[in-house]
Amino acid sequence: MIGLGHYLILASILFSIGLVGVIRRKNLLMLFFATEIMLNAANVAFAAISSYHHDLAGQMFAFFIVAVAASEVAVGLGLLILLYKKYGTLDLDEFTMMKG
Amino acid sequence: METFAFYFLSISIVALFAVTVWSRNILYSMTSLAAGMVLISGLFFILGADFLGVVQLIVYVGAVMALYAFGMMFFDATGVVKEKNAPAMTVFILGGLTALMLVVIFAAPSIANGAPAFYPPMAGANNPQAVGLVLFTKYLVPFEVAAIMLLVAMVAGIILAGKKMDRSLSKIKDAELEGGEAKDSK
Amino acid sequence: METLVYTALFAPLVGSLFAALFAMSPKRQMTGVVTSILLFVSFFSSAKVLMHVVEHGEVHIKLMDWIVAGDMYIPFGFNVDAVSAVMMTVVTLVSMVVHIYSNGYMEHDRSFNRFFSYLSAFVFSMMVLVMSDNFLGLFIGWEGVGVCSWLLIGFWYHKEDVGRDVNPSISPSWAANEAFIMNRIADLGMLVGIFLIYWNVGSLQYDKVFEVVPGLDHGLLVMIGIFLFIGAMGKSAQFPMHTWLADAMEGPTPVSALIHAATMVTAGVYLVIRANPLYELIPEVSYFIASLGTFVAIFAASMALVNRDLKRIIAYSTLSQLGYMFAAAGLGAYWVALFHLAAHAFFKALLFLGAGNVMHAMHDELDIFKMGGLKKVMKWTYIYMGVASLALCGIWPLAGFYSKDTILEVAFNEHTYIIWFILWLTAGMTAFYSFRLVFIAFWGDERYKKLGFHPHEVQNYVLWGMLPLGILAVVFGWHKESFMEFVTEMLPAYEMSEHTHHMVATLTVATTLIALGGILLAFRLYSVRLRRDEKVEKSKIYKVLSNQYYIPIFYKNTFSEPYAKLSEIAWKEVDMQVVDATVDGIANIIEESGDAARQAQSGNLSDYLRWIAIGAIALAVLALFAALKS
Amino acid sequence: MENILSVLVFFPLVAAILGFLVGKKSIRVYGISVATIEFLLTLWLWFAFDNSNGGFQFIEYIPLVSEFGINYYLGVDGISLFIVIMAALMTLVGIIALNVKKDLKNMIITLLFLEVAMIGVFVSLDAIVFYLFWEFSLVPMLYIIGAWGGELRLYAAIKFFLYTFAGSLVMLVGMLYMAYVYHSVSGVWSFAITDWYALVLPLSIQKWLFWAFFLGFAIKVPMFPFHTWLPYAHGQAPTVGSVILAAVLLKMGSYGFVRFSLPMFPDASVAYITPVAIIAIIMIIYTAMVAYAQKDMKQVIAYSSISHMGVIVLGTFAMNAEGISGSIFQMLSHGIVSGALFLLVGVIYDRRHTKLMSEFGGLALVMPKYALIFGIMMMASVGLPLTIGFIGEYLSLAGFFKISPMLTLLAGTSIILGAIYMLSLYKRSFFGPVTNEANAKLPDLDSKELTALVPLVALVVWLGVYPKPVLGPIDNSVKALVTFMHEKAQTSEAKSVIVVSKRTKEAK
Amino acid sequence: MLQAVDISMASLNLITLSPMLVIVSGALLIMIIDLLKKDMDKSLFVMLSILVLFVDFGATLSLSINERGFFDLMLIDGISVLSQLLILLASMLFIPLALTQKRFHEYSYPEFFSLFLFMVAGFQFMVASDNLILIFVGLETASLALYTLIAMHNTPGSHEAAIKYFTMGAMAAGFFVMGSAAIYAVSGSVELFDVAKVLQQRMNEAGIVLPIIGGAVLLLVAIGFKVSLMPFHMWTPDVYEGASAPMAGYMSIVPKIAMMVVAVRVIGFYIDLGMESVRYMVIALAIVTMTLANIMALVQLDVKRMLAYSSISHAGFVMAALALDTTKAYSGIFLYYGLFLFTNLGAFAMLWISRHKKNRYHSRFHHPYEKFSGLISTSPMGAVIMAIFMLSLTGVPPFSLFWGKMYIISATVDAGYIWLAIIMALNSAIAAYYYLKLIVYMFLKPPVAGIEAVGVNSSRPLVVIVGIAAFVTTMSVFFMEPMLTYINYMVSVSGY
Repeated sequence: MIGLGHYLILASILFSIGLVGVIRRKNLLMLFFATEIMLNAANVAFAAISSYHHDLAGQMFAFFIVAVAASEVAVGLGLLILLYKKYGTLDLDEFTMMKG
Repeated sequence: METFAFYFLSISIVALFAVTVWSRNILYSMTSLAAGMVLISGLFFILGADFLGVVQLIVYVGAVMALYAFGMMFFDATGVVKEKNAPAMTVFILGGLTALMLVVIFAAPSIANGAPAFYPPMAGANNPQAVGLVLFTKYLVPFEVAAIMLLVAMVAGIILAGKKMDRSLSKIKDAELEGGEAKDSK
Repeated sequence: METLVYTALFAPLVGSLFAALFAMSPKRQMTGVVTSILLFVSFFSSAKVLMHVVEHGEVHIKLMDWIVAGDMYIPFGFNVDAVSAVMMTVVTLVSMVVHIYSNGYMEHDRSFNRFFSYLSAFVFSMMVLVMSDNFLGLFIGWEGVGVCSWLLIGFWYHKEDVGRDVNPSISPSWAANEAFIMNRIADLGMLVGIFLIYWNVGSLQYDKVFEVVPGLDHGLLVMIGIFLFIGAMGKSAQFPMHTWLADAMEGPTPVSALIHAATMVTAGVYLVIRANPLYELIPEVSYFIASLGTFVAIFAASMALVNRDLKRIIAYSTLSQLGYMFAAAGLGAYWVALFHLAAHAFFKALLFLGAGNVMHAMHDELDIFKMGGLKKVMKWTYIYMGVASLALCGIWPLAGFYSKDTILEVAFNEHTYIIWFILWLTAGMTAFYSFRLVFIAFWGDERYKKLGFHPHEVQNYVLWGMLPLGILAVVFGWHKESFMEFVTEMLPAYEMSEHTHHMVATLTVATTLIALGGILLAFRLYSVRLRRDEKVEKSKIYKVLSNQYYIPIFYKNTFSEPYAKLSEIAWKEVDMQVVDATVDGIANIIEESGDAARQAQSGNLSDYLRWIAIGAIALAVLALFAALKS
Repeated sequence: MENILSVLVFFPLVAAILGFLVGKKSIRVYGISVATIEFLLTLWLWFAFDNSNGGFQFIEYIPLVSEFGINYYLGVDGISLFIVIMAALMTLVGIIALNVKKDLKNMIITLLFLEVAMIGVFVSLDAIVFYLFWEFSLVPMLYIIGAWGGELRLYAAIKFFLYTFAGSLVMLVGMLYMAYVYHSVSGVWSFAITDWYALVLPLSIQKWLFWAFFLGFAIKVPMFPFHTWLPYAHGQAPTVGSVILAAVLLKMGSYGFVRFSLPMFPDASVAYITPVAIIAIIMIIYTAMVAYAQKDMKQVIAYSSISHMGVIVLGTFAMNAEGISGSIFQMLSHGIVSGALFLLVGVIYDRRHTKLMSEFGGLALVMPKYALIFGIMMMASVGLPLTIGFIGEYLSLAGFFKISPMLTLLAGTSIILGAIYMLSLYKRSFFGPVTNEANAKLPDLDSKELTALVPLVALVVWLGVYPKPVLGPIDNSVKALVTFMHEKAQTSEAKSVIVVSKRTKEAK
Repeated sequence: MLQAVDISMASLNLITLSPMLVIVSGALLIMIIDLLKKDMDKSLFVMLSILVLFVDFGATLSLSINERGFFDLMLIDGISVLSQLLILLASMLFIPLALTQKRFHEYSYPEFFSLFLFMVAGFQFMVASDNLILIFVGLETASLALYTLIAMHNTPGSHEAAIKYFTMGAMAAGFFVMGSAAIYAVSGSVELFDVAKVLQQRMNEAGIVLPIIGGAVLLLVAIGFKVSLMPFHMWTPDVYEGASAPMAGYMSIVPKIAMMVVAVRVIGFYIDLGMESVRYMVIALAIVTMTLANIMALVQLDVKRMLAYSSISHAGFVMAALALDTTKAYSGIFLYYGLFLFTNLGAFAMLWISRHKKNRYHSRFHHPYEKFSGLISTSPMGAVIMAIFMLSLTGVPPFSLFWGKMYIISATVDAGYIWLAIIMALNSAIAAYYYLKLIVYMFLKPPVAGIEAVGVNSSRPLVVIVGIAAFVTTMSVFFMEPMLTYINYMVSVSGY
């Protein structure tokens, strides 16, 4: 029998994968993929909890997370386009002017 | 059945997302991400969150991935991406520890039992109905805020990707600006 | 009566301030005259006060409150009793003479006005010292005379520092500082004594203190006695704080006469006399005082034996005579000490003033070996110095005979034969070096001629001015009995035992004999010409004596130089390298760690993201530990 | 004029702000006028002051943040009265003697701001208002040192600021804790010092509060080993900066001990007499030695300040009326004397642009008036009787003698060591022949400098001869303070150490 | 069939939404105006925004306290009103800074103003709810707008800043939702008041502590990111440097206030649960933040970057108060931010006034210290005002932040954390150094040769804003009393 725990562990693993991606990726586009994974992990968790608790708030949350993710993509892509147009690269190693 | 579906889906999702994260090819990466998303919606269906599953499919696979694909084309990044990835060791340790942390948090035995349901699905309603009921009563405000957020995102996207950003007024001397545009307030 | 007392006290101050008005302008004879006249006024008043005290007993007046804090109540109060009246008279008399004398002596000095200002200020301080009715008032005068002494020793401050071999006093300003600092060391002792008195008696008024003193713990009294005496040692230049006195001879000679012979240096003796009710109670300290005095007497005399410096010889003799006074005071014969103090003031001042005449004539040359035969050109000076030296040697019927002889009798009477013997021996030495000086300078061949000096006698009014001292040096001793009667109203009378009475004649003869012996020896050696003995001059003892037992060098090596070095270390090594460096070090560590921490802010987004993960994990670990602990 | 204290505080403030509008040419006259009026007002304060009253007078009380117990609460007693007068006087003297060419206007305005802070510190009876002025005083001083200072002026200014700032922040924590304790006992918030006086604290709390306040005060005083900012500050500051720093700002620290530490923590103060006294003695002896090693005239006086402050601290911790009165009197005396000495060094620095003693020699020949005034101040500094310097030093030492004769003996070396470095300074600079050609033609003091210095000389002599008008009110207040401490003390040790003078007892 | 849902309008308490409604309508109005008529002057939008904000301010002020509205979603308690007022105040001060002498890219968009108003609305939602969903959505709305506003400055720095901020924000959002998931998992609710109720009952269950604390850890990451606590602060200096000065100033205040309110709600309830470990975490974060940020600020070459680190340090300082969980501490937070608002915005506005389009003094920085060298002689009033801000940030009385610092330290002392108070005090002393450094440059160093006027970007509105800020900073002592009374009332009435 699959319990809530299973789903939550899956969510944890997905989140970690996303995190790994965020940490390791240097290409901003691919990095954004990883952030989507992180949000999706939360979605899984919420959906599972919601289902096991018979409570809709989790689904609500997941729903809004989806909305947020979509908005983020819009803004993020806008930014990426801006960057690409200006600098012709999306490698974040190139964006290290400000430091210290 | 459910067990099988769960394991199948989760293993697939993990694998796909791993590809997303590790692949050097942006196309593979994106495709596996999209596939993963689709499979996640499968999980939602299993969990009885039909509406969420649909939203996931439409928004993620439909909109988000389309956007990404569009972006990808724009960036002309179909091929292999060269990046100096962070040292594997660091990534592994950090990723592992985070996973451990999360698992410890979420795998606690007491999580599964005992929490009361504050907004149980209405008797007799199917999932979309139930969701709709809650969403348009209790969560109407966030819903509207989300609408604003999407509006913001849209405006932001338009502005950021817009042509007007090509020329930066913040960098051009005012004297040079005088000719082209009307005088700013002063 | 009050008016007289105040006149006596403030006339010198007025004179000083008057002269100070012109301190920075060129010489004005007026300052000298005015101060001298005011000194005469002061003397006159003092004498009248003395009369009054003789007739009506002591006068006690209060001018105003000075320090009032907590239970501390210190007024400017003045108490003129027999002792202070005598001191006042002696001080003003000698001062007056010195003032008159200085008019001539400082004639050509461009700081003429300033000199008189200082000199009168000194007299004022000395008057405060002797007239005050409490210990702190005494301390005012005590420090005041110290400052005036500093000013006057360093009067010719423009002179450069030179090596010890050229001038053992290095320079007037050096000598002045030495004197001041040395005195300060002693003053600390005195202050501690005053504190002890205050916290145990609750008052610093003499009358209250001496009223309470008999009831106090003996150990405490010993402490008070010792600390007060430390103060006295400094002012009266007792061993081991004696070095400054010889160096103080750098000051103008009238200063040496007034301050470093007649008045200030006797302040220590005055203190012991003043505090006699205290010292009566602590015979062991008194005995120590007597022993130290005796030691200083012979110690100083020994250095005088070989010195070639006209003023230093007299300075050592002063030191030696101070030793006599302390011996007397320590043995309980306070009035004798006071008597000797007064007599000494007269003849020693005379001696110094005579020496001043010689210096004046010899253009400030002090080496007696370069003089000789001066009696022909400076007859009156010769006579004055001769009389003063005879008085110093204790030859009948001059003043020194009476006073010094009495001290020897006291020493004998107290059965302290060693003290007596040493003092007796010292009397011989005194006679020798005094007349060595007289014979070398005034007799024999005229060596100065070869050196191109043209000595001449000083102005007549100066010589006249010295006359009172000359007369007193002769006749003062004749009034011993009346003096004793007068002062023993205030001081404990000293009774000789039967045995001593029998021995008086013998003792007198013994003393006179050894004095005469000394004079004869000097006569034999130096009366015809300067006879120098290579062997003696190269002997170790001679060297030790002429180098003042190497004490100044010892002080330099043990105190002043290490102190300077230690100070340097304290500044450069400790303050800069340790204390300040620690402060700066902390600041630097902070700044450097800032630089180090800044490295984390690499500018690379990837690193930033990683830091978030690290932070999350660290927080989790922290939370885990915290949760486990609680 | 019931609210004269407010006038005293705000008059210079308003004057400073108006000063911006005054033309550059007339600014000196403006500054002198303002400082004179302020000084006269302080004298008026003294006139109106009731000498027989040992408590606070001219009290003003306006709630500022009543929610949190912060009130505009002013008052003076004998302890603070004369420091206020001195602060006004030294500002006046400083402005008169001012000899900066650059930005004179800014300098004068800054000095007026500084005057606000200085007077504010000494008249405030609310801890937060006190702290406000205390901290604010740093700012003008920072500017004075930094803008008109010597070569290392920035380093010196920053060091001065940060050091004192750090110390006073810890003190602030102490104050806040004090207020907290007051709140938990009485139920209302109050930062009023008089309220805090009434609070009897357990010894354990007293002890740590004592050290918290101590740190703030000790750095300001400055006590060893927190003193190293001072030589830099003095060494680099312009003359007027040094004058005010030495004369008034340092006094804030020692005043703090009297105003806060003693009456609030009598038991802790008594318990820590020995360590504090040892620090004070280190200050006295060690800094006197360091002063002796200095090559620069100003540094000698700077270090001598530390040494003298050691005596002040010692006197404060004598716990009897003699010592505390003495230490307060010594604050005044040190203020006037060291202020004057710094002015004097400034005089020679203006002429020769160096302060190294080796550059001088024989100045007494060239500048006799200068040498005379310097000599008088030097003698006052080494504590010659009949000058102002003696009374405070004597009383402080006498007071502490009651606590420990041995330590007093050690501390008493100050009169010897002080003479050593001061006389050697005087000898090196003023005595001997004129060796340096540059010194041969130096002009003597001019009328401006004399105007600044002669009143100080007069004061030095007057208060040395007749201190009663000043010492009397001080003593009255101190007696009240000591009696209060005695009654408040809990431990038997403190009861026995804090000595109420007999006359106070009799009066009862 | 489902029965109709019947809800009375009165129970919705729609008034609680009025402030947000006002501002959203305002934003839309601006967009509509832009649609209808192009090329309107930016001053129009500035004034409109101010008006909107003003009406919003009034609406917020007229809210009655301690009401819930809209299915208990909206929470109008004292701190929500208080923080909204602060946010609006800061926004009103911020907006006129658009009226510069020089022209900058972002102000050429009318959308800038509507985005700005949307952002404010987002923040208002964030603070006016204890529902994690609404908080999250509000937060993201505001954040997304903010990223855009930063990028719209359109300089390489601002692009880099936006992307850094955005990416990290996305990651932090992940942490936020995971944290919420953890809370939801143990309590079955995403509404903090329900959560608290449930958890009170469940506290004794074995193993429950782990997810609770875990949730706290995850949420703290997100909170820490937004209020820039170490080590989640890494974006702050870069973003502040890259963004325009007023935006940087704004970011140092408003998002932090908003998130601080969320933190008050979240952490407050944790501490109420008796989770001492959460308290320790917060204290540890606070100490690390204030100390490290301080020492890093010491070595900065650019004033703006220094101010960035300084605002991190201030955040750490305030965060320490959060751990105390006393009314006084919470009041302290708002008092502090209320005062910090004027001072810091004033300081950044001063930087803005001195902004050149080209970097004249340093290849990278717009505001290196050298730029202000000798300002007292070239622009005395500017130097004095900047010095007032710096002294206030240092905590020198009588300038405003002193009172805030004092109050918070006092709260710390009262709560028994004397050691923490001393750390805070010493940190203020360290901080004094870098503020002083600017003062030293302005007052004590000679002007750099060939310097041109520093106040190139100055205009009357900017001067007025700076004047207001300086006035408040200087005269703060006089309105401490009403301010403190009000804040205390508002905080205590909210039950904190």
